[in-house]
Amino acid sequence: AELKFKPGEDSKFNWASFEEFKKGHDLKGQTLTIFGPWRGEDQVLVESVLDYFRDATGADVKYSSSENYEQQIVIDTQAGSPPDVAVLPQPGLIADLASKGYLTPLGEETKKWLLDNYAAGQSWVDLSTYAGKDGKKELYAFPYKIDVKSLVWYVPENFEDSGYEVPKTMEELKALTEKIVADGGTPWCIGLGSGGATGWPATDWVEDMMLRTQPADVYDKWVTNAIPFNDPAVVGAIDEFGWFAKNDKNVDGGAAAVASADFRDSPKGLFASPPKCYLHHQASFIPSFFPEGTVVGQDADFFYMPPYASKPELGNPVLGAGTLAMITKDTPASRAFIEFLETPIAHEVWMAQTSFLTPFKGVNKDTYANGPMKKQGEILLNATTFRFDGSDLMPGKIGAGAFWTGMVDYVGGKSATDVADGIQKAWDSIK
Amino acid sequence: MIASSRSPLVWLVHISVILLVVLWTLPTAGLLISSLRDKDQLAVSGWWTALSTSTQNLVFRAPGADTQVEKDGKFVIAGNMLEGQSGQVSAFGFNSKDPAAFQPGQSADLPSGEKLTVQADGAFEIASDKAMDGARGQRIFYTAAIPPRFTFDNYREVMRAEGIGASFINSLTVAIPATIIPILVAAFAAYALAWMKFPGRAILIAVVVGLLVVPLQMSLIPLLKLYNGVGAFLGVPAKTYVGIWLAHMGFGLPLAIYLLRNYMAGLPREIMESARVDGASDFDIFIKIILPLSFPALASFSIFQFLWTWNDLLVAMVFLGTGNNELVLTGRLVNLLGSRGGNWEILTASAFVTIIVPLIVFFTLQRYLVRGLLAGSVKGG
Amino acid sequence: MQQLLFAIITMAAGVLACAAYFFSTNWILDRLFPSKGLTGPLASRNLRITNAIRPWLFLGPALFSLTIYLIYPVIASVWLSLHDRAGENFVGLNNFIWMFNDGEFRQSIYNNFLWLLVVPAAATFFGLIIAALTDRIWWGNIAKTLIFMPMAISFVGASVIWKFIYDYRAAGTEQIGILNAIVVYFGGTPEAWVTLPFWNNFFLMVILIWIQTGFAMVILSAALRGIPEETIEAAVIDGANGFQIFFKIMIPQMWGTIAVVWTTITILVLKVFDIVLAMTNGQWQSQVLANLMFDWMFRGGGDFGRGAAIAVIIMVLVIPIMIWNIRNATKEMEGH
Amino acid sequence: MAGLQLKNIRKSYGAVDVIHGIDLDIRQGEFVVFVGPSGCGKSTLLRMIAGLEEISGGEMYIAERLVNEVPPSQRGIAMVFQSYALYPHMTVYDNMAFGMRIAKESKEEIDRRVRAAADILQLTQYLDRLPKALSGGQRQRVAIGRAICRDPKVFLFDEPLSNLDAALRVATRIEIAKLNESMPDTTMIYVTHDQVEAMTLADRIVVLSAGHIEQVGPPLELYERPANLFVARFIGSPAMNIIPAKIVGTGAETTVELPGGKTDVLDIPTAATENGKAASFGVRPEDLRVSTGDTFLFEGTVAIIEALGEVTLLYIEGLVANEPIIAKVPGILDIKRGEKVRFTADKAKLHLFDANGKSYRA
Amino acid sequence: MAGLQLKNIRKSYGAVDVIHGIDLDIRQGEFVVFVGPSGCGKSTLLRMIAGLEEISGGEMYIAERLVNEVPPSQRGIAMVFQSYALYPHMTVYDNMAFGMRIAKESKEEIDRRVRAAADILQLTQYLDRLPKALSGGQRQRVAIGRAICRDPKVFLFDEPLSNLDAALRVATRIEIAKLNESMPDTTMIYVTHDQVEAMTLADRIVVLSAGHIEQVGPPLELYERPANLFVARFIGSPAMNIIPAKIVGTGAETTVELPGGKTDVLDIPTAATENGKAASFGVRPEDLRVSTGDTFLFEGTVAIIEALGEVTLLYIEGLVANEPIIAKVPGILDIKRGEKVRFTADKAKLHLFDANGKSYRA
Ligand SMILES: Nc1ncnc2c1ncn2[C@@H]1O[C@H](COP(=O)(O)OP(=O)(O)OP(=O)(O)O)[C@@H](O)[C@H]1O
Ligand SMILES: Nc1ncnc2c1ncn2[C@@H]1O[C@H](COP(=O)(O)OP(=O)(O)OP(=O)(O)O)[C@@H](O)[C@H]1O
Ligand SMILES: [Mg+2]
Ligand SMILES: [Mg+2]
Repeated sequence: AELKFKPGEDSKFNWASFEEFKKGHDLKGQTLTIFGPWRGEDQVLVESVLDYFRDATGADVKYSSSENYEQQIVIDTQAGSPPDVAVLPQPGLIADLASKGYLTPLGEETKKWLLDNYAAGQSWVDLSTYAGKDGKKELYAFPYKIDVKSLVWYVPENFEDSGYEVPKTMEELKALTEKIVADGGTPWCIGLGSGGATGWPATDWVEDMMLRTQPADVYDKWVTNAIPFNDPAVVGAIDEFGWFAKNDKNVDGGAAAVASADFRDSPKGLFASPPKCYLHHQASFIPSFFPEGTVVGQDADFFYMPPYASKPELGNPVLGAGTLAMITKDTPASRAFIEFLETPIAHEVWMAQTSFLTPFKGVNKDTYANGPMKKQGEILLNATTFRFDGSDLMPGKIGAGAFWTGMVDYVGGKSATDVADGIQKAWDSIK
Repeated sequence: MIASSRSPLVWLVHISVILLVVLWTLPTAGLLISSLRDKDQLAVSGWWTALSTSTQNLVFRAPGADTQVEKDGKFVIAGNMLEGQSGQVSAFGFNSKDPAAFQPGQSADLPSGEKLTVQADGAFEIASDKAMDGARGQRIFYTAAIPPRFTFDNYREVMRAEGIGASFINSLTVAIPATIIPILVAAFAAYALAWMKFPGRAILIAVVVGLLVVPLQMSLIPLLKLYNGVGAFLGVPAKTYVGIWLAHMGFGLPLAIYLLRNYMAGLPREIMESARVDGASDFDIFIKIILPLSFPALASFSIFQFLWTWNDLLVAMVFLGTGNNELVLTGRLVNLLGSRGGNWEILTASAFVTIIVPLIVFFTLQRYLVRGLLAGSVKGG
Repeated sequence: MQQLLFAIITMAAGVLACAAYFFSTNWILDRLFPSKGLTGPLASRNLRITNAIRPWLFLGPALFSLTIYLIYPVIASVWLSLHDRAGENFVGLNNFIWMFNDGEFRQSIYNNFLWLLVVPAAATFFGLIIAALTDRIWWGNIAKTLIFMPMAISFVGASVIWKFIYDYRAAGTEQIGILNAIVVYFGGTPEAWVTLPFWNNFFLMVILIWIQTGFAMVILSAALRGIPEETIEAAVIDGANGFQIFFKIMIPQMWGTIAVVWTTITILVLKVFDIVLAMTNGQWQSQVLANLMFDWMFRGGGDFGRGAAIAVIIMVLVIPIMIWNIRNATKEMEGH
Repeated sequence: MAGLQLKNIRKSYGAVDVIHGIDLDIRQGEFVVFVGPSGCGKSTLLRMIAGLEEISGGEMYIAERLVNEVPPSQRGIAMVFQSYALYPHMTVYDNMAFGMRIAKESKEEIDRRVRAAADILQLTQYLDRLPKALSGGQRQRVAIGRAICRDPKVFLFDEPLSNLDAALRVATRIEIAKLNESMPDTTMIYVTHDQVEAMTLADRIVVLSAGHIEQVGPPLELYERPANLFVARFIGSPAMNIIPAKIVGTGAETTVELPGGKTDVLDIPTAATENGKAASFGVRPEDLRVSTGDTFLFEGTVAIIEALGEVTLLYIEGLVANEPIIAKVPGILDIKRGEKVRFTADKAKLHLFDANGKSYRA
Repeated sequence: MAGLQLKNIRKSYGAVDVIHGIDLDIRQGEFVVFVGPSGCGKSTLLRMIAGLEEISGGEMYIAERLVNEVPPSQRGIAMVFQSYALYPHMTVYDNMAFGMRIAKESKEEIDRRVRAAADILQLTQYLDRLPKALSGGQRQRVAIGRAICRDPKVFLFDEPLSNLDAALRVATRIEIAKLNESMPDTTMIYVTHDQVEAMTLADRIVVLSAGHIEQVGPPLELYERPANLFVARFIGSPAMNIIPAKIVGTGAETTVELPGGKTDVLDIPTAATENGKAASFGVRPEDLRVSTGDTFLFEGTVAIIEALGEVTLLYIEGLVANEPIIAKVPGILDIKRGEKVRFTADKAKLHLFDANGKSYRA
C-alpha cells in the first residue's frame, strides 16, 4: 500500500530509524497476523503504521480486530490457534494469558530498552511484567499507544462568557463547581453508560481520586488487593467522586441520570446552547465523540485534572491507559514486530495523525499533529507519577465487573462502604 | 373460502393488525430515521422530531478574522448561518449564558466592540470600524425552526467501506450452504424420527430437544481445538468454509430437526402408505412426497437458519477467521465502528444494509407458506 | 469476479457433496442387500438388514454433527465444571458450591425464572395472534414482513434501537427516548427504565419478545395454513364465530406446533445473553444465567470452571422440557 | 316462507366455469335431492348454498332474504360434508356437541341430543374416540350426527351415506326420512348417487349435468317422464336402453323403425313434420319382458347373464353396436348365453326422444 | 401359485381387538369381495394384507411367501384407499404415473398406461389438475386409476366406487370386471357396501362381522343359502324378513308357528330334537308375492308404500312389533295404505334358523 508519509520527505520524522530497521529485517514470504482492539478510524491508522513494517520487511501483515476481542483472544489462545501478535488494552487479561502460558517473554533486551527509552520507564516495565505459567516474572508485553485519563474537558468560550478560570488545584475545581451551581448552571456532565461496560467511566474518576488522595504505593496495593477494596483510603476516594457525581445540582440530569447516560453522549452537553454543563472528565480519546466539526483547542479544550494543593507530596499524578503488544506465537516476524515498535518511526507515523500518545522519549514531539496532542504528550512526559488504569489491572471479574457494577450502584444511591464491601466480597470469591 | 366477509369483525382485524404492525415497526422506524439523520442530532433530539420542523438552539462559529472584507470603511464578516439549508431564525445571541437575547434584525454589540446583526433567514453580519483580529471566529447562538433534514451520508460511508463487496460474497458463501446443508441433513433425520421405526427413537428425539439448550459459547473452544487438530493432521488450514458450514450446521441442527420432525409427523399417514404401496422406498417417499409436502416447514426454517448465519459474527470470527479474505459482512461493518463503539449513525445504517438480504429471503420463502397444501389428498379427519 | 466464481463453486460443491452422501449411501445399501426381485429367506434377511440400517443412514450425518458440535462440548463442559479456572486441577463440586452461595447467581436464577415465565408465553401469544390475524387479509404478507423485521436486524442494530427507546434524560430537558417522551407528554416524570431493579427485567424482556414474535409468527403461520380448510368450514357452518373458530378449532389443531414454538423460545430464553449484555450487562439486578456464564467464561481471561458450572445448570434446567417433549412424542407416535 | 330461491346462480374457478346459471325454487320444508354425474357441480352448488363458496353470479335467497353476502353461520344451515370434515382433535361426542355448545344449549339438552343421534347412528360405543380411530363408515356417521344434532332451517347433505353398508344405509335413510317428517318446516337438500335414496327420500329431484339443471320434478315423474335423453339415461339403474331409430309414422301414435328394420308403434303423438327424422327409442331394462309370443319390440342375442338373486340381468347384443341392451327380468331364468330372445314391453313405458334429446312425451 | 393365505390373522389397537383370528385362502386370480357392516374390520384386514398395518397375530402368505414382515412395496400389490390418499402436490397424471416411475418404467409405457386408465375413468380432461381442484368422485377415480395403472399381483380396492354416480359406477364396475378378466393371474380383493357390486364382481364373497368371518362363498350361494342369520340379513336389500317362530313339527319338512298362530310348512328337514324350540323364519322381500288365494304364509297391514318405479316396497305391520316386514313387488300396485294383504312365497326360498342363528339348511 501507499505509505502515508513518503520516507525521507518530511524531516520531522526519524527516517533514519526506518531505514535502519529496514536493513536489518527481511521477512519476505512470511506472514504476520496481528489481533488488536482497534477498529474503525483507529484501524485505518494502525494500518498506516503497519504499512511501514510491510514496506521494511516485505512480510504479509494481516491485522484484524473484533468487537468481542476479549472473548476472541481467549478462544483463540485456548484452542491453540492464536495470532502471532496480540494487542490488548487490559493488563489483567494479559496477566491471565501469561499465567496460562500463552505468551512468549520478550526478553531482557526489550526490558532494558523500555527502561531506557520510555519516560517513567520502570512503571512501564512493571506494568508489562507478569508471572508466567511457571510463576516466573518476566516482561511479556510492550506498551504502545497510551491514553491520558486525567483530563477535564471544557469549552473555553463558555468559561470566558461566565468569567470562569481554569482551576489549578482540586480545591479550586471544587470551588468552581460550587460557583457554577451558584450561578444557576450545571457544572458537570457525567455519563457512565456504555452498554455492557456501563460503569467504567466512574472507575477512572475513582482512580484519579485515589492518586490525588493517596500515595502511589497505596494505589498499587489497591489494584492488587494488598489492601482490601473497602479500605478507608478507597472508600474515601469513592466519596471524593461522589462529591461531584452524587449531588443532583452538580451533574447534568441529576444524579439519577449519571448511571444511564451514555459516556459517548454526555460530552455533547458541553456544546449545547445554552450549555448543559461546563466540565467533563474523560480520557484523551473523547474528542471523537464531540459534535462533528469541533476543533480541539478552539471549540473545546482540556486541563489536567488538578491535584490537591493540600497534598503537595503527591505531586502531579497522571492516570493513563493504553494498549500493550505481546507475542502469542513466537515467530521471527513477531519478534521483528516488537523490534519495529522500538523504532521512533512506528510512533511518529501515528502521532502525526491523531489520537496517539507515547512515553517514548526518542520521538520528535513536533510530529504530534496538533497542539492539544502535544500538550497531552507533555502531561504524560511531565508526570511525576504515572499509573495505569486500575480497573484494567484488576482481575477481569473485578475491574471489568464488580467495580463497574459497584459504581453504578453507588451513583444509584448505595453508600461507598456498602459498595466497597461488595466489591471486596467478589474479589474474595475469585481468590 | 368463506364467501362474505363484510362484518365489523373484519374491520376489527384490520385495525388490530395495523396496531400491532405499528407497535412492532415503531422501534425499527426509529432506527431507519436515525440512520438517515445527522450523527450529532441523534444524541440531542428524539428521532420522531426529525420528521417535523423543529425549533432548535444551535451554535454557529463565524469565520475568523481572515475572511473580513473592508466595505465603506467598515470591516465586515458576513455569511449565512444556515449554510444553504432552509430554516427560520427566531432569536440569537453571542453569550452562552443568554443565547436568545436578540430578535432577528436587531443588532447586538459584542463585548469586543463589533456589531452583530442576524436576519431571520440566517444571514449574519459582523461589522467593525477597525480591522478585527484573532483566528477564532465569533460564536453565534441562535434559535431556529429547522425543517426535517436527512442525509444519506451514513449509508454512503457504510457502502464505501473497503472490501464490503468481498465481504458480501463471503457472507453469502457462508450463509447459503450453511442454510441448505443443515436443512437437507435435518430433513432426513426428521423423517427418520417421524416415520421410521427403529429402537431408541424416543430417546433421540429427547436428546435433540436437550441439545437445543447447549450454549454456543461452551462449544467454541473444544471445537476450535478439534479443528486445529484436524487441520494440522490433514495439513490444511483449520479455518475453512467447510469448517464454518459444518459448525453452523451443528449449531442449527437441533432446532431444524425439532421443527421439521414436528411438521412431518403431522402429515397424513395415508399419503405415505399410498406411496409405500406404490412401491416407493423410504428414500423415494422422502424425496418425492415428504420433501415437497414439507415445504412450509422447510421454508420457515430456512428463513431462520439463513438469518442466523447471515447475522452471525461470533462463529464466523472463530471458525472462518478475521482476515480480509474471509471477513463476513457483519464483521466488516463492526470494524467500521470505532474502538469504543458508539458510532450509532454507522450502526443504524449498517443494520439496514444487512437487513435487506434476510428480508428478501423472507419475502421469497414466505410464498411457500401456502395454505391447503394437503387439500384433496385424503378424506376423513 | 474470481471470488464470486470461487464462492459459487464452493457452495455448489458443499451442497452437492451433502446430497451425494444421501443418494450414494442409499444406493449402496440397496446394492449390498438387494431385496427387490428376490424371494425367500434371503430377501427377508436383506430386508430386515436394510430396514435396520436405513434409519441410521438418514440420521447419520445429523447424529455425527450433533455429537461433535454439541454432545462433545456438553461433556467437555461437565468435565470443566469440576475443574479450576484454567481447567487443569480437579476441584470436585467446589464450583457448584461457590455458585449456590453467590448472590449474583441466585439473582440470575430468579431473573431467569421471570424471563421463562413471560417471554415464551408472550412471544408465542403475539406470534399466534399475528399469524391468525394476518392470515386472511390481503396485506397480510406485508404486515408479516414488517413484524418479522426485528428478527432480521442484527443484534447490534437492535440494541441501538432500544437504547433510543429507553433513553433517559433529566426531567425538564428534551427526551430523546420515545418512552420517556411519551411519559413526559402525558405529564409524567421520566424514568431511567433500565436501571429500575426488578422492573428493568421486563423492559429487557420486551426486547426479546419484540424479536422473537417474528419467529413464532412464521412457524405458526405455516402451521395455521396446514389446518384442513374443511374443518374450519364445518365450524363456520356449525355457527362458530371468528373467536370460537380460532380458539376451539384452530388452536387445538396447532397445539403441537404451539408447543414446539413455546419450547424453542423457552430454550432460547435460557440461552439469551446478548440483550442483557448490551443493555445492562447484568447491572441493576438484571443479571441472567447465560450472561453470568459468559461473564465468567471470557471476562478478563475467563474462569472456565465456573463458567462451565453455570452452563451445566442451564442445561439441567431444560430437563423438564425434555421430559415433556418425550411424552408428547411418544403419545403422538402411538398413532403411527 | 323459509324456502330457498336460486336465481341464475353461477360459479367459476378462475377460467373454469363450473355452474352455468341455475334457477331453482325450493319450498320450505321440501326435501330436494340433487343428482348428476360425478363432477357436475353438486357439491359446489351445495357449498354455495352453505355460503362456503363465493357466488360468482346470480342471486340466492334463503327465507326471502338475499344471502349472497351473508356468512354461513347466519344462514341457519347444517351440512354434512362429502369429505366428512370432522374436527380431528375432538372426540365423537365433542364433534357432535360442538355446534350446540356454540349455540349455548344447556348441557343436558346437548347430552340428550348427542346420545339420541349416536343411538340412531349406532355410534354410542364410539363416543369417546377420536376420528382417526374410526372406520370410514363410522366417520361418515359422525358427520351426519353432527348435522342432525342441530336444529337448522336448512339441512345440506353431501353424499352422506356413501360409505355405509346396505343395512345401515337403509336404516339411516329411514332416519333421515323420519327426521324430515318430524320437522316439516325444515328444508333438506341432499346430494346422492344412490337412485334408491333419491327416489325414496325426495319430494323433488334435481338432475344436474355439467353445471346446469336438466330436469326438476318428483321422483316418479322423472322416472316415468324423463324430459330428455340425459335424464332418461341417468335415472334408473341399469340405465334406460336407448336405440337409435327413425320416425316412419306420425300422428296420435308414432311408428319408428329400429336398426335391423323392425318397426314398433308407440302411443306418443308426434307432428307430421317429424316424419323421417332420426330419433331415439328408449325402454328401461326393468320394463322389458321376455316375449314368447309373436308380438315383440325387438330381438337379440344374450351376451351376458348376471344373476343377482332376486333379478337377472340380460345383456343383449345385435341391435346397437358395442352397446348391449340390458333387460332386467325377475328371478332366475333358464335362458343361456348365446340364445336369441325376443322382448316386449308395456306401450306406456316406451320413450321417444328427438334428435336433440328432448322427449316427445310433452 | 400366487394366492393369498391368511392363518388366524389378528389385529388389536391397544386394548381394542378389531380382527379376531381370520382364516382365509384366496386362490391366485380369484376375485374376492369383503362385505360387512361399517366398522367390522374390512379396511383393517385389507390394510394388513397391504402391509400397512402390523399384524398382531397369525400368519399371512402371499404367493406362498410369509409376508408378515415384508414391506408393502415388496408385496406386489396395488391399493385403492377408502380415503383416496392422493398425493396432493402432484397432478392427476403424476399421481397415476408415480408408481410406474418408481418402478422405472419407460416414459412411453407410463404415458400409454396413464392415458388408457384416464380414458376408462373419464379423467382425460383433468390430467393436469391437482387433487384439490377435483370433485369427490373425480378424486376417487384418480385413486382407482393409480391402482389400475400398475401391474401388481394383488389388487386391493377399499370401497372404490362409493362416491361415483350410478352410471359411472356401472361403467367402472364393468371396467374392473374386464380388468379382472384380462388379468387372469391377478388376485383382486375388493371391499364394498354395494350388494350389486359384490354380487356381480365376486368369485367369492367374504362376509365379515365384528372382526370375524361369517361365511365365505360364491355370491349366489350366500344369497340362496345363507349360513346364518347374520349373512341372511346382510346379503340382499332390503334385508331378509326375519320372523320369530316356534318349531312345531319336525321331519323331512318342518312346521313352524308364526306370531299370531298361523303355521307354515317349510321343505327343510329338521331333527325331532328341535321340536318346540324357538327359531327364526326368514323370507326375502323380493320372494314375497301378494297372494289373492287362500294359501298364504302370513298376512299384515300395509303401513308404508314406496314406489320406486320398477318395483314397489310394501312395509307390513302386525306380525313383528316395531319391525315392519318388507315386501318388494314388481311394478306399481293398486294397494293402499292400511289395507290388509296376504303374502305367499316359493317354498324353496324360505329360510329357517335356530336359536343361535345357524341355518337349518345344511
Ligand atoms: N386406531 C384405532 N384405534 C382403535 N380402534 C380403531 C382404530 N382404527 C380403527 N379402529 C376400529 O376398528 C374397527 C374396524 O375398522 P375398519 O376401518 O377396518 O372398518 P371397516 O370395516 O373398513 O368399516 P367401514 O366400512 O366403515 O369403512 C372399527 O370399529 C374402528 O372403530
Ligand atoms: N378449485 C377448483 N378449480 C377448478 N375446478 C374445480 C375446482 N374445484 C372443483 N372443480 C371442478 O368443478 C366441478 C364440480 O365439482 P363438484 O365437487 O361440485 O362436483 P360434484 O358434482 O360434487 O361431483 P362428485 O359427485 O364427484 O362429488 C368438477 O368438475 C371439478 O373438477
Ligand atoms: Mg361432490
Ligand atoms: Mg373401511
